[in-house]
Amino acid sequence: MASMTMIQALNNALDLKLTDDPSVVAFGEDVGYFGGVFGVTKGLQEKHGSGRVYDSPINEGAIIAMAMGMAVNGMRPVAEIQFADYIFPGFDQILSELSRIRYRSAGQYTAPVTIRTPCGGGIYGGQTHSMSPEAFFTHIPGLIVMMPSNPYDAKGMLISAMENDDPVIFFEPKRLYNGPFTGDPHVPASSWTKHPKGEVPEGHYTVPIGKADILREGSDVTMVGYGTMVHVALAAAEEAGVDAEIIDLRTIIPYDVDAVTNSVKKTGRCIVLHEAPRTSGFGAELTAQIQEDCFYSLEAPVMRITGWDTPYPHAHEWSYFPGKSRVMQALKTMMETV
Amino acid sequence: MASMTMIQALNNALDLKLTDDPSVVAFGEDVGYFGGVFGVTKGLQEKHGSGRVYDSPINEGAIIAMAMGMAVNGMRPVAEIQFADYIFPGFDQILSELSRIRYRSAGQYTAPVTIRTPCGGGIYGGQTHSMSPEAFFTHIPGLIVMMPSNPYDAKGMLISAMENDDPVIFFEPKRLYNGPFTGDPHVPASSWTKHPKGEVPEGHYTVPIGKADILREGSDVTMVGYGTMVHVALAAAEEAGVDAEIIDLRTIIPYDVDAVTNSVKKTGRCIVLHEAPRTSGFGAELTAQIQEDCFYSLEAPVMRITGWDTPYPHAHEWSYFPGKSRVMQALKTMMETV
Amino acid sequence: MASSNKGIQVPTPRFRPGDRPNFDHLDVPQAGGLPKPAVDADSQNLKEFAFGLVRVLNHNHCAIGDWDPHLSSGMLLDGLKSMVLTRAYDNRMMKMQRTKRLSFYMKCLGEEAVAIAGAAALRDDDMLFPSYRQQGALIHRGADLVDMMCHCISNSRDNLLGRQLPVHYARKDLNWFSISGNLGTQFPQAVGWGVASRAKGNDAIACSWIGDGTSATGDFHAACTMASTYNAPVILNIVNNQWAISTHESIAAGSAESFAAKAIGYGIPGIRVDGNDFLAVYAVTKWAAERARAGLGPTLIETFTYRGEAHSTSDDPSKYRAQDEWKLWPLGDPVERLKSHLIVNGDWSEAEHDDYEAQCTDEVTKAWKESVSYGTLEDGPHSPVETIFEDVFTEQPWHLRRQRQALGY
Amino acid sequence: MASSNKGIQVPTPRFRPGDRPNFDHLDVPQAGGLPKPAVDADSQNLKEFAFGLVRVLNHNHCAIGDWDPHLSSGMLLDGLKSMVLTRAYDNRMMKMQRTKRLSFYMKCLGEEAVAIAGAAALRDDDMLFPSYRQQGALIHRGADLVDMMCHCISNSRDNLLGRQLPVHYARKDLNWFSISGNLGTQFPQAVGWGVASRAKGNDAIACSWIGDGTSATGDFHAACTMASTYNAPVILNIVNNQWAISTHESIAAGSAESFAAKAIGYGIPGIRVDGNDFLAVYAVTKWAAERARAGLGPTLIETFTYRGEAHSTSDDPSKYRAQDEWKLWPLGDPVERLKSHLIVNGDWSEAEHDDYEAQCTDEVTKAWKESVSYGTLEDGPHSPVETIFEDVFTEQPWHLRRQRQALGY
Ligand SMILES: Cc1ncc(C[n+]2csc(CCOP(=O)(O)OP(=O)(O)O)c2C)c(N)n1
Ligand SMILES: Cc1ncc(C[n+]2csc(CCOP(=O)(O)OP(=O)(O)O)c2C)c(N)n1
Ligand SMILES: [Mg+2]
Ligand SMILES: [Mg+2]
Repeated sequence: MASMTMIQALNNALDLKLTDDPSVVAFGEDVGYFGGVFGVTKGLQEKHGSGRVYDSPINEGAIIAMAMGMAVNGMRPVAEIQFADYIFPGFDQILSELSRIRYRSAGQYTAPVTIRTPCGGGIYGGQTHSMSPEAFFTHIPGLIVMMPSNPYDAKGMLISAMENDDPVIFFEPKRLYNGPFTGDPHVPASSWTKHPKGEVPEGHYTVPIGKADILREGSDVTMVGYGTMVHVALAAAEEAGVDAEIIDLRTIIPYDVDAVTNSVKKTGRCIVLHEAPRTSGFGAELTAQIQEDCFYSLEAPVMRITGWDTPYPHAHEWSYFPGKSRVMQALKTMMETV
Repeated sequence: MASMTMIQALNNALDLKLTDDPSVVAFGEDVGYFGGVFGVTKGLQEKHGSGRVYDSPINEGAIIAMAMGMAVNGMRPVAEIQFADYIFPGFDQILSELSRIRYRSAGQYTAPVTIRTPCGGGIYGGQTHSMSPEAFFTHIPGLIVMMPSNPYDAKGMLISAMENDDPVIFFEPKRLYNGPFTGDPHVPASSWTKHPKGEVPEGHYTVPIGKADILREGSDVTMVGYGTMVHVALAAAEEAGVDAEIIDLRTIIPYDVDAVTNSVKKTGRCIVLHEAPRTSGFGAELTAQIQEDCFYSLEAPVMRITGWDTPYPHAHEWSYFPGKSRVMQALKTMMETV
Repeated sequence: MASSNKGIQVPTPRFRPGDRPNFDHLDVPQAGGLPKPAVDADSQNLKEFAFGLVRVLNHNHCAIGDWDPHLSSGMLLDGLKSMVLTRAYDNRMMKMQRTKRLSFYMKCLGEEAVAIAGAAALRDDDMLFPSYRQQGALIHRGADLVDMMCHCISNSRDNLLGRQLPVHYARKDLNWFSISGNLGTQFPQAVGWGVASRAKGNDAIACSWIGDGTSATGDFHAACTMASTYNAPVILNIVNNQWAISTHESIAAGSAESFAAKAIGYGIPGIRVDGNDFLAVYAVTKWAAERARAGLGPTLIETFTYRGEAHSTSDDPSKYRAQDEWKLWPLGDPVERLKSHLIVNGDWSEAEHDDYEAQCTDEVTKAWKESVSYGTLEDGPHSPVETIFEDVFTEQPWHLRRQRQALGY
Repeated sequence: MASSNKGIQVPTPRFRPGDRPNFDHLDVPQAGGLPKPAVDADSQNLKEFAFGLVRVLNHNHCAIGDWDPHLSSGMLLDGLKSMVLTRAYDNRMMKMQRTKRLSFYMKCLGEEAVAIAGAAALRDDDMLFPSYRQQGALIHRGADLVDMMCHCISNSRDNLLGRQLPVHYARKDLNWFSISGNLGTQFPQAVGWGVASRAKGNDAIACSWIGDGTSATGDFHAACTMASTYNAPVILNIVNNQWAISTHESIAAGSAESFAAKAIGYGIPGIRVDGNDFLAVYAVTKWAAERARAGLGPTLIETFTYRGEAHSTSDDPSKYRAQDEWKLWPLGDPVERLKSHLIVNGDWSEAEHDDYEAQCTDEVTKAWKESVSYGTLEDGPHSPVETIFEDVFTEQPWHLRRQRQALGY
């Protein structure tokens, strides 16, 4: 065991697989010598060579198409998209090609590609360095979509992604790279050193795809989220003194429906949380499914705490981010609903 | 008044605006001399000249970027994307640019662009000529998203779209181009001639953005949909003998929440319908909002009737399409739920 | 380019319905006019090839010049036979589509040499990333016609389980990639495949084809950029058949002198070749393949040809182009040209050709009969319905299981 | 290109941290060596310009050759002053970012001539579609420094209401488009703007800039294709400053001889120009502008320059490139070169220059003081919070109204 930031944990996962499996390569913009703008691939080119870890031209569609072509030829590429906001020039290659190649070839061709990309706000990145676009990918049949919330999961999930035979879109909440974050920018930043999930085994392990983590058991209300928002939920429930059951989905597609359903049936109340805009965000899907599966247990409507339906504004970032006070207010409303 | 197919009605709307407004141009792949692969722009180049109605190279991103640049310079371009399945090479220009230009420039620049594109299955188009990708666009702040279900609306809505100052994604259900369709491929195709909404005024009129059409009043259950699915819903309710209230949203974003809420509060039951895959489809958003706004009126969970979470298969198109029998079965289950 | 100062300028084709086509403006150089560079020539010194036109067969049907690949009569005959068979296959399938036995079809009339000479110049383990108009290469690689037909009619033996539109073949056993309905996407994928091949220490290369219209896509630029950056072993073909559905090639070309000229901007060789000249296409492909295999990087080839028929069964070309264009096309018919060459060489005769054509028609008819015995799109049997939920993921997740059950399976 | 047969090949820069840069391999032609073609020259005859380097200022700081634009000393001084002011502005803003007064900043050190000479050669009603490194053009067009700063610190006077990251200026009053954080997207938009200008019968043209790295994007190909097809009045600049964050230009270039060479594939003029030579950039831009204005279509210009500083405040270039690269850069410093030219001409002196630099520092300091009096990012005041819900649509729909109310406004 070692104490690692999420960056180090991800780096470690990549290092491990690059060492283990000659078919793994990692590439993307500034991924090689520099080690990525957030340092996730730092030192890997030096260790594994420029034929394994390297820079790519600035063309996200090309990056994804290259990865797919390599995967079809037996490799397991891990492509980095520098910011999730910049994944859209590659959207067609993901939607029309990567997600469908197994299907349309009836299993003759498969594309075990992992696309890593930092997402989310909280670093004053403005509208083009803050998006959480996971919902788009959840509407594309054939993609696994994941988002870890801590170093331990990040490493285990990334290894699972790289070993899986389906394409994976792997979102990394950049605000969590260097420490947990409860959604209040005025509280001094904390570090992963003091967090139990900052303890990361050095060897190979996996966190299974499709399995949620119940971060806190509780009986008053179920809170379902992933990424940064689970930290916000934990802090808000704590501060509000609500006995919430908090579920970190980890895998968004296919998500752990049993964990969610069992919990909501138990608590009778549910709040879903994400940073992405509300309309047609993944919270809509969760809500729709929960009201279908748990209708007779629900004591109040499922509530969505999300980003607003606007671009992510720069100066008013903290009015956009669904932070602790908004979650606490929601908890209050939710618990008062009878 | 004249009897028009949806193709003729759309053509007529374009013709009218090209005549009225010198800032209107229409372009896209095969849009010029040929008049579009479905004939929506037929005759318009001959009438208005190749400087107003013309072909573009095959690059959907370029088409949208061009339209945006022209719009920023005071024009009102109408771009055709040949099939909605091919809109994704332009997704970045839509999401990162078109939808945000007003916002990010604080209103200095606006982009009154209309993007027309045929969507939906039912013509054995296989997985790349059958998609209904509207949900993706509903998750992008700043876009108006519309889908007509008949010639009368098609013309009035397209004129509204072209006269609106915000960018509009205008989906045309290709299966309805030449006649209404109730979802049963074995019933002989019917034509718009016999349909009341096939009667289209020849002059200028608009169907307002954001206003739903209640196609049928009823008290047993609310059925909410748009495009082809409203015809399926009508036929299914009829055949099942259920007194359904059927709402054609017409505008998907921003949709007519009052029409939906009032109806569901009245009926206590709701089925939402779309042809797109279920997971994170627009039905999820509708369901989430309905359970929030109408929780205490609901007698059963909101039900979603949708396409499956797979690519649109070619041979099994009619097992994929959420046709009349599936809707009738849903109505039965819904009405039996107490 | 002369121009007025107002209004949007849009290139127009010279001929539209009602016009009498005349291709005198086309500068068709003599066969044998261009030298053949060394396989390891520096791309900087190859620019002339992007503006010329490599041709081997002359007006007298003789092979001349540096680019003559000196193929054995056996190889030439194999090529001719594949072309004739492809044409017979196309004709049959088109006819069957007209009687609604398949939902859609696309012919390659006039472009047979592009795909077949290309495939003939490659090794069987070279990976092909085709568009929808290279069925000739699939036939040349030995695909069984019954298998091809079963795919096209989505019957119980369709190896794609009825999931794909007709003609979107996928054949891993023949190193033939899955054809996409989305134009151009396979071009940068081919580059990735090629790079992986080298990464693994293999010398198999990738070869892809797109149309003139498709050269405008972003994926074209993605492919050329990546191929140049990573010195990928790949052959990138632009099949310039003059039309993209109803859109003339000038819409994609703009004021460019050729499509091959785009190679110059990427620092890779760009070669324009007479696409109706089997020998020329073979020779240029072979040169590019040797170069790629030797680790010397990608080549962009423009095959200059003409789309003899409709774009697909969904359009009627008489609505947008002059009627006799193909007949007047100065580069002729690739089948006739190779046939004449073989006859001139004494290796073939009109009678043998007629016989062979008849044989192909029979073969195709027989294959059709067998194919429909396994089902048709209209009447089935198809693949089992529940297969629509398979292969979305390696394992079927809960939501797809629920959906399958909702459908009753 | 020599190459081994195994493994993925990736171009590498010549120098990395620890290396001593030596640019002897760069072929820097003499100033005045290239002729100046007529404005209506056929692009087919302009290919040499894509591989050459237009230079006007020689080693003795004199303007020579056909391309000398013969600018008045007043115009040259205006250009110099804009460059010096831009540098002072950049230095101040960088320093302020280091003390966290703004969240982010990007300098243009060493590239001032690219944007400023470009803007100087255009008319004020020509529309600029810049990337984030052309602030010099905004200053040259007369933007008030206080306004620029207010945007960068997202205060109550930020004309973008705090919505955009610093340096993403949008100024309709100055015909300056809204800068996007997404690389390259503005390139094809500029083409659309230009086409619309002609459609309306105007002769204002569009001018856009992207970086060497950004030339790899699909939008680059979109822009060039559309510009060629519709003969658009647009100037498309690739600012080759050798680096894209940590990525050397060779990753985007691959084996291409120049970025300007890409023009050839589109049949448009491609001109490579010494980007640190104010006169050369001016002359080439002017030539392209006259051509575009006359209805003769687009030009692709590669401005060959060097990024003197970090990519942005988020990176440290000493981590990925050799320390003295900029100092050893053979094309020098654009400010020094224009300054020396003016001094040689007798229109300027070291003392005047020093005075002017001091004056700029003062001006910038004063502007800063005034700007922060309207608020800062950290402490406000900012735009009213409820503005985050405005301008998403022309009218606020119900869902945004509800969200605004949920936030308490
Ligand atoms: C991304 C995308 N846009 C549009 C289409 C519709 N489409 C299918 S074929 C075609 C024309 C292609 O022309 P070209 O590339 O010249 O190929 P050819 O058919 O001549 O072989 C078009 C526009 C598509 N399939 N994919
Ligand atoms: C589509 C997209 N991909 C990636 C990025 C991240 N990014 C910002 S600047 C940059 C490098 C750009 O380099 P270049 O085009 O050479 O411009 P320069 O910074 O040198 O002026 C990158 C990769 C982005 N902003 N947009
Ligand atoms: Mg073509
Ligand atoms: Mg650069």
